[in-house]
Amino acid sequence: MEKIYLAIPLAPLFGALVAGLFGRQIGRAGAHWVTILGVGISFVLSLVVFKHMVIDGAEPFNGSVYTWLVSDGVRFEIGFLVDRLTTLMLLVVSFVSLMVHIYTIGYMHEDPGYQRFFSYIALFTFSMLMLVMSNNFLQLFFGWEAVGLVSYLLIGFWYKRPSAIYANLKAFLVNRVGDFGFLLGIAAIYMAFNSMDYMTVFAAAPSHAGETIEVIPGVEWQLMSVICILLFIGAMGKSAQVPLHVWLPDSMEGPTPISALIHAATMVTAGIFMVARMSPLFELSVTALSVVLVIGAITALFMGFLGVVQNDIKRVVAYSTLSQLGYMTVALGASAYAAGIFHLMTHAFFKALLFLAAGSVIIAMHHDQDIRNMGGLKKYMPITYWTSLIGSLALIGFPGFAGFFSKDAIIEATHASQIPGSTFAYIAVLSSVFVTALYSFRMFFLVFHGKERMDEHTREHLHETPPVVTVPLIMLAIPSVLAGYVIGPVLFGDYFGGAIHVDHARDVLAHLGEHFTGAGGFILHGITGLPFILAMAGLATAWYIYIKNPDIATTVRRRFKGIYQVLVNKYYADDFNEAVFAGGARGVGQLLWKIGDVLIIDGLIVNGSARVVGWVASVVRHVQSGYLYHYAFSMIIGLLLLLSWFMVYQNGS
Amino acid sequence: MIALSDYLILGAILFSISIAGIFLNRKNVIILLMSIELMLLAVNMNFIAFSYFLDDTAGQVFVFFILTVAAAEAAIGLAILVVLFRNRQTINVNDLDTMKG
Amino acid sequence: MIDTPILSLLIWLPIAGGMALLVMDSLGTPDIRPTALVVSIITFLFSILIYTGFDTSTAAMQFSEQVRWIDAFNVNYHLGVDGISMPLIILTTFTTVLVVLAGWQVIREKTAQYMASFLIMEGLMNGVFASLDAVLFYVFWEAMLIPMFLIIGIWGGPRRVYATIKFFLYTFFGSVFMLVALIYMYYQSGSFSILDYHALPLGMTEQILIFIAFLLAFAVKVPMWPVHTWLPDAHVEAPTGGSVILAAIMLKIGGYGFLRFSLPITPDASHSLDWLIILMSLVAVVYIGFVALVQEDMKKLIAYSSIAHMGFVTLGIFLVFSLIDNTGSTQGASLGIEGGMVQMISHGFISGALFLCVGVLYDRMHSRQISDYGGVVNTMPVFAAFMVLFAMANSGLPGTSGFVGEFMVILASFKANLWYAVLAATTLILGAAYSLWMVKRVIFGEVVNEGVRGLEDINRREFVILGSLAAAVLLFGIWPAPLVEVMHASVNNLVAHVTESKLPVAQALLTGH
Amino acid sequence: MNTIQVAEFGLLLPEIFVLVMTCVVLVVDLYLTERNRDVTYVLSLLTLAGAALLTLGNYPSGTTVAMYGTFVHDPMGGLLKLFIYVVTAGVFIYSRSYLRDRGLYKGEYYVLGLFAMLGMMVLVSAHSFLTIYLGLELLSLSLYAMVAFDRDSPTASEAAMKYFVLGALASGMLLYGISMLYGATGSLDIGEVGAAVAGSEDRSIILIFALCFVVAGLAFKLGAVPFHMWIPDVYHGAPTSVTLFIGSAPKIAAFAMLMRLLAESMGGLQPDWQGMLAILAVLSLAVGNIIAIAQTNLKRMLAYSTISHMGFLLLGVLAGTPEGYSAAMFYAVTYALMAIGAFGMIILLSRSGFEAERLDDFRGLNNRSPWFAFIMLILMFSMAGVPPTVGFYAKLSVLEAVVAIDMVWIALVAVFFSIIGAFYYIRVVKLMYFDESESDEPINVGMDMRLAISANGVVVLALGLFPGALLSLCAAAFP
Amino acid sequence: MDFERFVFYVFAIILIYAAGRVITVRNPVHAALHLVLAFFTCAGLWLLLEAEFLAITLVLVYVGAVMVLFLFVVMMLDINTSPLREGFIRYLPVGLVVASLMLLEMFLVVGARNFGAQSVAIPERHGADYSNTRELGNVLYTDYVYPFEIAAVILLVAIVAAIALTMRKRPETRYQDPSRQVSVQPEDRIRIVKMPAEREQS
Repeated sequence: MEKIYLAIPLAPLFGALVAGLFGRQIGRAGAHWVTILGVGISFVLSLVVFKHMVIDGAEPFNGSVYTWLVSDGVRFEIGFLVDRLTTLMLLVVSFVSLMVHIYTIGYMHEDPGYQRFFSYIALFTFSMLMLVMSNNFLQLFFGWEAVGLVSYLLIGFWYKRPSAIYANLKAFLVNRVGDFGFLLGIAAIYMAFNSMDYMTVFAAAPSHAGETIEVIPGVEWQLMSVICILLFIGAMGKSAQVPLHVWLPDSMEGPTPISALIHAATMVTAGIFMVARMSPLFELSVTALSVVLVIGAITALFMGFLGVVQNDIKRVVAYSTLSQLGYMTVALGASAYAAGIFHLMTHAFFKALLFLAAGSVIIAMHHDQDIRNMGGLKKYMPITYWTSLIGSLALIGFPGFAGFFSKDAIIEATHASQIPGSTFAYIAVLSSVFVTALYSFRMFFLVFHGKERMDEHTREHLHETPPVVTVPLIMLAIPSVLAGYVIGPVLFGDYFGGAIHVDHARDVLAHLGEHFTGAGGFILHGITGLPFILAMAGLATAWYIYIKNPDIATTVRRRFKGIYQVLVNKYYADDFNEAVFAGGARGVGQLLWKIGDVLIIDGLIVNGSARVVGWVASVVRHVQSGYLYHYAFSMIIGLLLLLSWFMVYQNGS
Repeated sequence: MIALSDYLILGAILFSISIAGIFLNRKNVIILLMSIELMLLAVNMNFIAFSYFLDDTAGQVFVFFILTVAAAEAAIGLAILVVLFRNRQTINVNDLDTMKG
Repeated sequence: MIDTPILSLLIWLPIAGGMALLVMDSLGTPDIRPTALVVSIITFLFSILIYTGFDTSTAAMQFSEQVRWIDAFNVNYHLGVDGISMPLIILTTFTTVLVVLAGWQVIREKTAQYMASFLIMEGLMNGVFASLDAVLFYVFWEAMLIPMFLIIGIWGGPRRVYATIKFFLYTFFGSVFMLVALIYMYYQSGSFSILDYHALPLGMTEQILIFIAFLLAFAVKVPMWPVHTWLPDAHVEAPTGGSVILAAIMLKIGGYGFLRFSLPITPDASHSLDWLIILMSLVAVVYIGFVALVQEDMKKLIAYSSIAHMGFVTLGIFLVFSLIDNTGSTQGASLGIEGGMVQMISHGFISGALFLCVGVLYDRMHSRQISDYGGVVNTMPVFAAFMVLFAMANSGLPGTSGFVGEFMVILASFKANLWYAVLAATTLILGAAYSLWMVKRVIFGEVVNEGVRGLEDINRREFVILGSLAAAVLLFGIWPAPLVEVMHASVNNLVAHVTESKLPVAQALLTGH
Repeated sequence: MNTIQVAEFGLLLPEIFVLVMTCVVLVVDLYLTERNRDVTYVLSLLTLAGAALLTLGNYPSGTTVAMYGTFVHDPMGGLLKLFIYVVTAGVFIYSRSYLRDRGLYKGEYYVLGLFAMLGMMVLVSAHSFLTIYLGLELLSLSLYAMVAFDRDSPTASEAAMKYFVLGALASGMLLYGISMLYGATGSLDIGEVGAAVAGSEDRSIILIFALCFVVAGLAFKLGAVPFHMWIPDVYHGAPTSVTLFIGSAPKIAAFAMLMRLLAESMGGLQPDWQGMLAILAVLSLAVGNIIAIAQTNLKRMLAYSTISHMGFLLLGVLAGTPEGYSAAMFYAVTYALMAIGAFGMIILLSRSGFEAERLDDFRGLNNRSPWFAFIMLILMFSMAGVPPTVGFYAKLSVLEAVVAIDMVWIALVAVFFSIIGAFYYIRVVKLMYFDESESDEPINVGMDMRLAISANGVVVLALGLFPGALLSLCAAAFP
Repeated sequence: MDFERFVFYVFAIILIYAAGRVITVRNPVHAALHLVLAFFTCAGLWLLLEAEFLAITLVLVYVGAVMVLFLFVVMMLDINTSPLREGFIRYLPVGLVVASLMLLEMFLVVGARNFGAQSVAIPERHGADYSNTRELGNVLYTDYVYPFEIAAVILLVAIVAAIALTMRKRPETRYQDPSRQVSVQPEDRIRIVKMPAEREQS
């Protein structure tokens, strides 16, 4: 098995290296074949692992590949921890990645950077697999940053676009703010446990639960809270939680397959995965969980609002991603880690589906992404239409679709949770259900129904995208419908086993599981529940505003101009960051440079002292007047002073 | 009788006068040379006085050599003075300031 | 053990080679560059031997050579390496090969003098790292200034004279006080042997004064805030090769000095003044990070980033005492010191590579202003790939060597004090910000002007240079163990040494040790 | 009254030989025409070589006092004499082309030079105040005349006048001091005075009084602040070939005088003169280094640098230990080597009708002649005290001596000012290497000059790499 | 006050007066003459100290040779004396202060406390048969033979230097060259011109 574990990440890496370094030699087809092959192998092997782990019920694997370094008796290893959580992630990642690879053949087929693109996404797959398979914090951070790097490269894939290279820099930097916390979290773990290994740390964690750390003199904080909050800051960056969410909408500057793969299905969920992985630590700090819960709730609700006013098709999906990530985070905060991971999985499928469908629309629209220019595409693009509908229904949590199960579970779990902030979170996620339905179907209706608002030229060329695009759509639509039905074992059964640790008192899923009677029952329960009503209300509102009575949209917009402005400007978060952080940093930099370095250190001290010496020299040299009597006088005075000094000294001593 | 200190004080006075001369004289190099002769005279006075009071000829011998050297010195000094005058047409100390700083 | 005097060879072979170049040039040899390259490569190959022959199990000096040199002062020609100095020597020989290559076409005037300067410098720098006698060390240390002074002054940019004089005087300023300290210890111990100094008992006041003298010398060299302002000037004006050597090796000598002199000789003073070093290091990381952000000149930006990165070196080295105070054990001290050392090696590769990248651009466009560039990737894709890689390494991306040292130091510093780590970790953000913002403005975007449109991608020679550096950066990023391994014994020995107070017991009690 | 043994004259053989040969040169020169003046030149060099052989042939292993206590034959004297020969030979070689270009190539230069050297020899072997005084005057009178040697130069005669007057004033002070010493101890013999001074229980005020005068006279000879005022003007005004001489060998002699007067005859007053020398040294370091920065004339700059170097030399002496004395001796010797090199470079670049004494004349020397630029670079770095040149070890040993007597502060002061000093030395290097030359004229000097100055530079470097032997020699002079 | 003391004071006063005049008079010739006076009185004082030989030497060498040389030069250079006094008054206070301070300190040391009659015994006078000159002569060529030879060299240097500095051949000066006169050959002076015999005019 170890060879298989090793092969899973290495196969895509091999593809990436070949496509990246020898892209010119192997040509375009060579590049996509080698990478697809690599990812395909990963997927197949993931299935093998799934069988081995889940069906055959093998014990989790935990082993080292090689020693990165040893210092001070602490071993920093590269190694794998393969348990059921990992197995699930492996499947999701390799499957979505494979779909995206195939889809890319169609989406990028005219792009000059074809080989480069394949190299990047294969590299991404490798990084993501390393991340989820890691058995230690070091490697976690490795994968963490590596996916960030690839994300950076891919957002800026079209490097000529100013907006793209702005977005990728922003994405990287905002992520770095998260990593700042994450790295400190790892450092804190090193401090407390002297180890990087998950199992060692988890085993030792309970014994450190009561420890405190002096943050500022006199202020003692719970060590575990500090560790968990720091780690969660990392998750906030990667999973785009408020206030580090600002990069994700901008990341849509990257090619659509990237949005699907990285910025919807996999990378952004790394934070969720990480927190789930760290559940033995988070369970030791209610404070940290509370923070997670509240941040998640805020993200879920307020990012949803923004989706309502967006006109760029990909941005709408991006905000929905943000909102859904908020859901997952809420689940984590409520200690319903399994629900979070479950939603992660279903979301991966349907959100990838939605992105790819959006991409399909974009191809058809000749890279026009403004939904105000679309409409009535249903008849031109049936496959895209139907798959989009499936995706949207899954997204809003329509009973029976994958999203329904995971989302309802989260809402229920939040409802059941007792930790501080859970009431707020519950209200937030409920409200968000309405908002989700509203923006999802707003987009859906504007794109596929109603008047055809595109120009003549575009209309003439409208047609369904080729199979290489539509096949992945169909392939993703299937799990978007079906993935939810595994809810029983995953959430309430013993699927995760020891991979996720929940404190018994807070085990809300166990609490829910007591009432669980199977997927059918869950659906029935859902139809009668508040979330369903809200979702339907949202759908209806969307239909009413955008299909039935399109004028109302402008009226509403005019009526609530203030709110609308705030939303259009994304709560001014970007402006704030640009002005305060970016501008502030530049300002501080200028200040320190011009005042600190140039004026004070260099000007005043270094050159200043040089100038003083030079000035003294130019003054003192005039003592050498050229006059003989002055010279003699100096000698005489010298003698006189020697005499006086030493005679006084002699008398004194 | 005259004490040693009397002679030494006389020497000191001569020494001081010559120093004042060197400092005060801002015009004529020759006066400078003469002041130096005075200074040597003061030294000689000391030596001879000590020689007498110590009853030791060494001091007198020293004076003998000082006189010899002083003569040689005067010769060279005056030769330089002559050269200087030929070049500059002046022996004014105030004018000897082409090099300074 | 090998019987050949390999360290002497590493010192004198390049020096002799440099002299030979000058002679050949005066005899009218048309092209001396191949000779220079051969000398540098042979030296590099020899230096590999000290790695392969290195015994990682001992902290003792290896490959030792000792010959009486100046009897009057009991000075010996005493060479030897341990795990602290050995990697630095290899870094030196490696970098020199690249520098010789980098100057291959660019330097058209006084080529022989240029190459000779670098070869002689190589020998002198090896001498600094290998010296176990304080006078020998000081001789190499100061002599190194002369070729560097000439390199910047002759082949440098428009403000080269200001820069090189500033460089010289700054460094000279730092080092003369060290000389007094060395002499003082000679007076105390009757020997100039560094190893004797390690065992020399010194009172607290003496230690403090000696420590400050060393600090002046090494802080200027590193350079630490606030004595860093020579570096941006020197880097900006120096020719590419000069910048590379300066950044890759000369700065390391400061860090090396702290490890070889300050810590073991004055452990108690280091203990009581470690706050100062740590403060200066953190200021370097944060303050300089901000300053780097606003630089308009690529070389200046990289120079400032060097200062910030070297802040990690000094931070890592001086964590040991806070660790003891905070946790009561030295656990983590080796991690910090080794982190600092890894950072030195890694910074050698990365900053060298970045300066070479800027050099590649400068050779083509004759401008270092960021605003003159934009969209370079369109015309120089291979170069752009390298540049992005090195910028990423500069911002500490895992998988590159730039990450390893910072990671180790941050881990260790968290143990010492949470806030050290917090401030140090800001480099994650700042480092990325200035590195990538520069990349964004230089590499990405539309082609901004005709100059950029006319750029040619790197040639084979440049590819070899950047490629070998990239390989090194990645290798040590993915697998730093071989590098760290050789340091263990020496660093553990050092940690054990510095934790033992040199003060008499009574005094130690009074000062709270 | 005892008589002098013939053997005692054997000890004086070098002096006698030099005197005889000088007279021979004087006479022979009368019969030479301008064209074959080289005979004088060669004879002078032969004199030096012969003196060196004689000195080596009877190299002192211990201290022997001869000539009724007026002469001493000891290792310090022997070694210093050897260096004086070497430096003087360098001076003679460097001067030849310079003198010839300016119509000054006359026998008197060499005769006076040899007399001056004889004066130095007397000085270094003096064992009586009388011989010290006479040696000093023999040296000084010759130098006064040499400064004025270029009779048609207004600056030279002005310099000679200043030198003469101030020199005479300094002699007067020295003599006054000696007279007081004589009065206090009743002897002119250095050994006897030394014993008397050491024997006097209380450091009597008379002795300190005398000491002040003696120190003033010595400080003048060395050029220590505030008795330094003559140095810039004399160095500047004198013909470069004479500056070369004044700036080099007499420093060695001055060191010897310092040793004889302070260390040997007034060793008992060491605490007192230590303080005086400390003041003078610090002042010299400060004034010399600072004013040198403002100079544009290289000769003047080197003059101020001399002042600062003498400050360093004083540090070694004031330590009052054998290590300190040998360090100061090493300093004096190596300084003389560096100084003739540096002034020699000026001569090298000068041509008929052109004095390369402005700093700007060194612009772009590296383009004109890389080798000579390199020599000058070595010399400048050596003066700045940068290894691997001999100047570094000079500073090192001196600093070691003061640190060893727990005067670390003065070592710090010294190194601080040497930073300032480094600035003007590297400015010369800057001019040579970084600036473009004003003329492309090739350097056209005789082979003897080329070889000598090359050897000079190489010796400065080689002594920097292997200073051990010379350091040991100097140490052996002060057992 | 005994006679000796009287003589001492008279001479001392004259000496100080003369020395003072040397540095204050306007005319260098007067200064030189005052210096001569100082030397004379000084010689007188030295006689009191039984240094007869040196007293005579002082008069002979100094007054007879050195001062004559001074006067010679002063007159030869023919210096305009009137503007040479400027600035004297202005610097007088400083000069006086410095000189008096110096004097004060010297008094403190050489005064009666250290060298008075109480501390240094006044020696007995030598008898009439004592010859100061012989005493000096005895030691000069024995104990001091080495310095004596050096002194000779110094004098030689002075000669060489003085000649080298001041002797110059003026092209306009006409002078005889005896060696040329002696070594002259008839051919240099007489040219025998062969002339053809004059042909008688026919």
